[in-house]
Amino acid sequence: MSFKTRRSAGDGKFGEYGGQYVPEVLMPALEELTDAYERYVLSNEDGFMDELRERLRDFGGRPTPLGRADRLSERYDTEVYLKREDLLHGGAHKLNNALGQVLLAKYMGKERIVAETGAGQHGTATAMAAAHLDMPCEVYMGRTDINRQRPNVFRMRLNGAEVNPVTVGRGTLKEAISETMRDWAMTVENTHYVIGSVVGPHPFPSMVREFHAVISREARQQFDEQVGGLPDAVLACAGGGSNTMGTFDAFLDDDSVSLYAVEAGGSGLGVNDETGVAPNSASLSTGTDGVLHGARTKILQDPDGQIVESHSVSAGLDYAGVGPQLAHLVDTGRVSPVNVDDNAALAGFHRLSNTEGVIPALETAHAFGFIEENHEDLGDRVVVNVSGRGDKDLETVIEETASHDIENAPDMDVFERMGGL
Amino acid sequence: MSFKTRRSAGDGKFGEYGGQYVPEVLMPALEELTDAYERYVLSNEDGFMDELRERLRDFGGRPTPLGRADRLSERYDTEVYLKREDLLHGGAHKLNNALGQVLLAKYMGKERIVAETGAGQHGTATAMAAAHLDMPCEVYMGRTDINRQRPNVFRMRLNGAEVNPVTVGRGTLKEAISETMRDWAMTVENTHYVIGSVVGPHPFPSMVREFHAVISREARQQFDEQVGGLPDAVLACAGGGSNTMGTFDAFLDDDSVSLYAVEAGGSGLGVNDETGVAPNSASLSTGTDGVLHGARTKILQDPDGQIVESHSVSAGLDYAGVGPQLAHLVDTGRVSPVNVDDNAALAGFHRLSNTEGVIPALETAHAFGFIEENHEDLGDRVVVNVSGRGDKDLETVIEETASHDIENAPDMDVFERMGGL
Amino acid sequence: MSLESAFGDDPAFVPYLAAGDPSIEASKAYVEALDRGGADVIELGLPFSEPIAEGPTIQAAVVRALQAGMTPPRYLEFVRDLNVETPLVCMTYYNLIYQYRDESDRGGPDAFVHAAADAGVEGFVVPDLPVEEADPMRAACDDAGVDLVSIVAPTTGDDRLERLLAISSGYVYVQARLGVTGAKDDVSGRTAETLARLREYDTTLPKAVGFGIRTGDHAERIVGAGADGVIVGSALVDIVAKGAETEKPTDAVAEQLADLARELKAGALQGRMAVEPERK
Amino acid sequence: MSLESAFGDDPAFVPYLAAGDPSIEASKAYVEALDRGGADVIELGLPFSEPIAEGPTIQAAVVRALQAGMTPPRYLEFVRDLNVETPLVCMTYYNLIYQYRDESDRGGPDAFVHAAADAGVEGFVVPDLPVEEADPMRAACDDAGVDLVSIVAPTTGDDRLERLLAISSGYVYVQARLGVTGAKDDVSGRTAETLARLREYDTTLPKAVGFGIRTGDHAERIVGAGADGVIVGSALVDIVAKGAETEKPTDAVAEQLADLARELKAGALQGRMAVEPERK
Ligand SMILES: Cc1ncc(COP(=O)(O)O)c(C=O)c1O
Ligand SMILES: Cc1ncc(COP(=O)(O)O)c(C=O)c1O
Repeated sequence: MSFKTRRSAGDGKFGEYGGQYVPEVLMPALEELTDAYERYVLSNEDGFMDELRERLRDFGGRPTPLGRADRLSERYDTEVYLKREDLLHGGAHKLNNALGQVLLAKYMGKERIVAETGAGQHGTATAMAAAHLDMPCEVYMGRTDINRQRPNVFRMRLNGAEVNPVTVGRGTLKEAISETMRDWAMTVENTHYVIGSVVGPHPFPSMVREFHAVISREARQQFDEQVGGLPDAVLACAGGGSNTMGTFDAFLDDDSVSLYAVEAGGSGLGVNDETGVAPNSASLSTGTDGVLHGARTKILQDPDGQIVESHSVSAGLDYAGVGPQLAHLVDTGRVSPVNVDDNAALAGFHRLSNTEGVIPALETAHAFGFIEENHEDLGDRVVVNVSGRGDKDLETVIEETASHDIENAPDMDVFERMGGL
Repeated sequence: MSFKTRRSAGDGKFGEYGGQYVPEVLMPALEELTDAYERYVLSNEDGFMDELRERLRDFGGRPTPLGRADRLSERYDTEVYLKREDLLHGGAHKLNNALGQVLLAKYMGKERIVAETGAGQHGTATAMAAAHLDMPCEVYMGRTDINRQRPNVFRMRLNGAEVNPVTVGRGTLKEAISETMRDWAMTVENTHYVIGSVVGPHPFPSMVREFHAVISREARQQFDEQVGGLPDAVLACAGGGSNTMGTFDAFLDDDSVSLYAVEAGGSGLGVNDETGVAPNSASLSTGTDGVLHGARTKILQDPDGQIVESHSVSAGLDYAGVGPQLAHLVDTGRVSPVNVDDNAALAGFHRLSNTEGVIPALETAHAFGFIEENHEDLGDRVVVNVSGRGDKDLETVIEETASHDIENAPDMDVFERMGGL
Repeated sequence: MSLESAFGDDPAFVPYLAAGDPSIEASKAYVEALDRGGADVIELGLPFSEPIAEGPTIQAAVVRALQAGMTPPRYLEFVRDLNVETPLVCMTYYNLIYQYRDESDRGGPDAFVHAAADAGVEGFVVPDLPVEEADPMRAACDDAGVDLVSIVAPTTGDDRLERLLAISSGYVYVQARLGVTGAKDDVSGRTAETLARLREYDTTLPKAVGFGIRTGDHAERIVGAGADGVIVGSALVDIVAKGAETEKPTDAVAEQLADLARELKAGALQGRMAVEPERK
Repeated sequence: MSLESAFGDDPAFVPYLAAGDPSIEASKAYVEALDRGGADVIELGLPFSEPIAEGPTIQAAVVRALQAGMTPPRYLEFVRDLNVETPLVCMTYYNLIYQYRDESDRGGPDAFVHAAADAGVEGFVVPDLPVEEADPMRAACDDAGVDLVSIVAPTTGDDRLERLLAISSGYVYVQARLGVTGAKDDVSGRTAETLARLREYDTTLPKAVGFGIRTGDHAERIVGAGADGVIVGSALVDIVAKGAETEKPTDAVAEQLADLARELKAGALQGRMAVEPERK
């Protein structure tokens, strides 16, 4: 099948992955959603896609640019191009999906939105979309993530959303998703759950990918117009995998283009048997086949099948699962799963900031950690998706840079002396 | 003269305003700059403007969208359109000028950049442009502004710029400009001073306006394409006046379009004789003819001619002067000077955030304070320039909202209990 | 004794506890107390780290049980060691079943279902396994001769209901209300509605209602609305939780559990008398 | 005595102080001390809130003077009250001149220049008034019969130099180095260069060098390079600042000022002897 023309939602399976492992109470809503996805999104019923495209342009700021990174290109002797999703309204690629889903909820006659958020980027994007489209919105966010992404908590509140802290477990994205599913199980009749990545039960992985596919459609065309032809490699960081799938989608059939999903290596690969914690979020690289949050996919689990706590310096990658389609693309060899650790990501953050004048999200920074070490293997022309901007991460960067001794960073003492942000 | 085709830098006078009131040591640099401005900017020598346009597109994210504010339009029974400069890279209109000037400095063979900053938006834009174009950069910023715009201080450092605190006087934009002029007087031979607004000696007011004119050129065309014809009114907040002039420029010859420059009314108009402080920054509304920072214009001064300290809740408007061309346009009646106070600006901030899903800069918020009170007088179709995003202002908003009891704001206690941002 | 036949003439009382909550030992005593309290079927939770269908009460129980070291192998041991007459249903999430490996390295539903059946489990409830994904589990249960209980929700439409009933065995778990498990203070109006709809289908499966039943009075009204049994989890788990918090002796907690069990059972009987007075 | 003739055969010593620093009274005593110390011309600053051409030392002096209540009207009074022989030059920024209103509500350069001339001022240095903007001021000075001193910077090219010399009167203020006022510890190489360039022009105007001169030795070398006078500000203001900080008696500070003045004056003379030994 060509990846470019879809008219059906399919069966929700990507090889062995995918599916709908959710409580019965949600199944009718998933059927309704699948139907709405096929009609409005895939068939543009009632001009849904026209309206979405217009709003993404006028409210979101699409198309986002593709620009050459002059100094990195020189540094690596490789043409490096940046796809600038950090310029999308809200500061990350997340709005593509959030606006799509909130608009879809409106077309479906829903009256309320719930969402989970990790880094807070999906939460802010959803809150913005909900404000824009006049929908009440509640966002579940883990306590740990609330602490490390405070500006985003505040932004959601400003946009009129309620932010519900989740205190279960480690209080990160995994727990927030579980908690949002619980809310949805209660409110499913009038509420739409705007899931934040290509994860969860069918039709979410397909639908979220479809909303983000605009990234690669634009990038592919921009590259051809501005540079000519196709890039040799395309890189995107992967947590749940929404920006990854969005960045890869239009290139999937282009066999000459290598696709790299860069995961968070955290402070080390593997699972610490003692603590039961994976000091990383590299489910594509180190996870195993299992069922989490409604889908079969690659997950971080112990031998019994208990989900382990993941870790990453970037809240948005800190998740024990990954989208089922991405897991499948890794199994078939189409996508290469790679990862870099926290320190390399921090160094990548500082490098992009001070050589290109683009302050990336810590999630995005992983891709720049990877290119630093591997540029010789990536061919002559590389596109990297800048999935978000780093404003939300300033506090974390100050702390982590000071405590980790990152070579290319500016002196952090100044800010510590100022008493932080 | 038509405002649309310029080939000469002119004489730097706008009626009685403008000129070059600077130390002799800087005059040769201004002559050189005027020459470079005419050649590169106005005559596109060596393809300067082509390169700038390309970089503004690929690095900056131009064009920025013009989008309808659905809920405000309903609220006011007036079609309200938002020109989204908040989506420009860096989060404000400032990059138009910063990138233009840093690129120009490069074409002129300069080796170093200095800039002043108030809100930190011009400083971050300049730091980003300098990183992007590989130019060393130092930014002067008042101590008060450093305290109220910390994220921006940090962003400048991340982009590799030095941030020099200015402790003279109240430590805001006025002092920062003076201090940057002093640096420039020392380093003028290899350094370009990237001034941050349409202020200062000729050719800065013309040149900075020219770099920002892209805002109104786009908006005028977008309005015509998306809505048809011309708007009845165009609004922009005014501090120094760069986004104002950029937003007005292409409409200057359209007599049917009313132009409103919205200043910061602070906590009250007029000058407090006891403290010698103007609790506002409304130089167009309340200032008088004088000479400040190299130009004759409307300024806030005491009867002797001493410049008084201005005040605004928004650092970027907190300035005792204003661009000479804008002062002239006010005198001729083409531009209406209006102002709203801190509280109305805060209410405007919250209103736009929770009804439209756009969190504006506190500077921008003034324009939304104005439209709330005056929408009935603005005609049927209004364009407001969203000059920047509010991420930099979160801390100030938390504090000010809690202490000022703004009706439409979310409960701030939550954040105070969290210990702020 | 098969599950279906555990639902006899009298309405069934089906309690739920998480195995290993708050410790393996205490948990054993609690399950046995329910047996004494008149349970007709016992749903015994095998704790999973992401219990998406559970409310705060059972989530907390799951956390306690995991901390007490409960794992799938230990669960099977636990079941084997139990001294109860009542048929046991294993309630867990699919990933634990899917990941299971037995000694001969056979894996997945097939391996787990057989191992559980060997240990004495007579049926399964898997809240995150809708009919669409249930085939492998259904096949394993058939092969092992145990039941796979389907959950019917208030949102389940007629088309789905048909498919659900077609694959369910043992009984049908009727979810009383929207949401997740958790003891509420009222009886949902939607329960009667779902039960009425179920009556229109030609099925012999008993209908046990769960989600939000906490008192004898609730049980009475649910049975009065036509249920064949009541499933009670959070209200019982609350007793376990309080016991764990206050470090109450296991015996005392067990006695409280048995007491509540008796109240619920009595309530259910009461309810049945209201609908079918002639039968007594 | 006109300004130009204040530059006699001997090199001139031109001190600067901010009027009103740190108080009106003390400031008066200090100016008079400089007179005693051999000043040939005194540049007396009228403090402006945005002194963009001044370094930190003089900025601080300006702040002190403003806090002491110095205003343009008081400045004129101050000048009138001074008991000095030396010709006075008013050094200030254009906005204060531009805003000035006299009793009959005449305003701007014309009013201020006349009022200042009445009070005894013989010339003006306005650092933010380049030749391009100087016409109104020039006209007012001509009308009042006082001088308008132009500043020549190291960056001033030949074309500008010509225009500058054409409108300057009294003397030419040769800015010794790039930057703002402030005492440095060296003598800029660019001073000699500028002086050499000036010699090629047909002008009778004395050339006084300022910016960074702090010792007799500096003064000697500057005059040795061909200057007709040395302008010294920050080095003197430093003494005033220290006096203000330590609350030293006005007399003691005044004496220190006079001492430094004598050292600088002596240095200048020394320098002249090096270039023109025959004249002594
Ligand atoms: C900027 C940014 N990039 C990437 C991600 C990871 O999400 P995904 O893997 O779904 O793209 C996030 C998630 O919060 C994010 O905020
Ligand atoms: C977002 C924003 N808007 C407006 C302004 C005011 O500047 P100007 O009046 O030059 O547009 C600033 C200045 O910092 C700003 O940051």
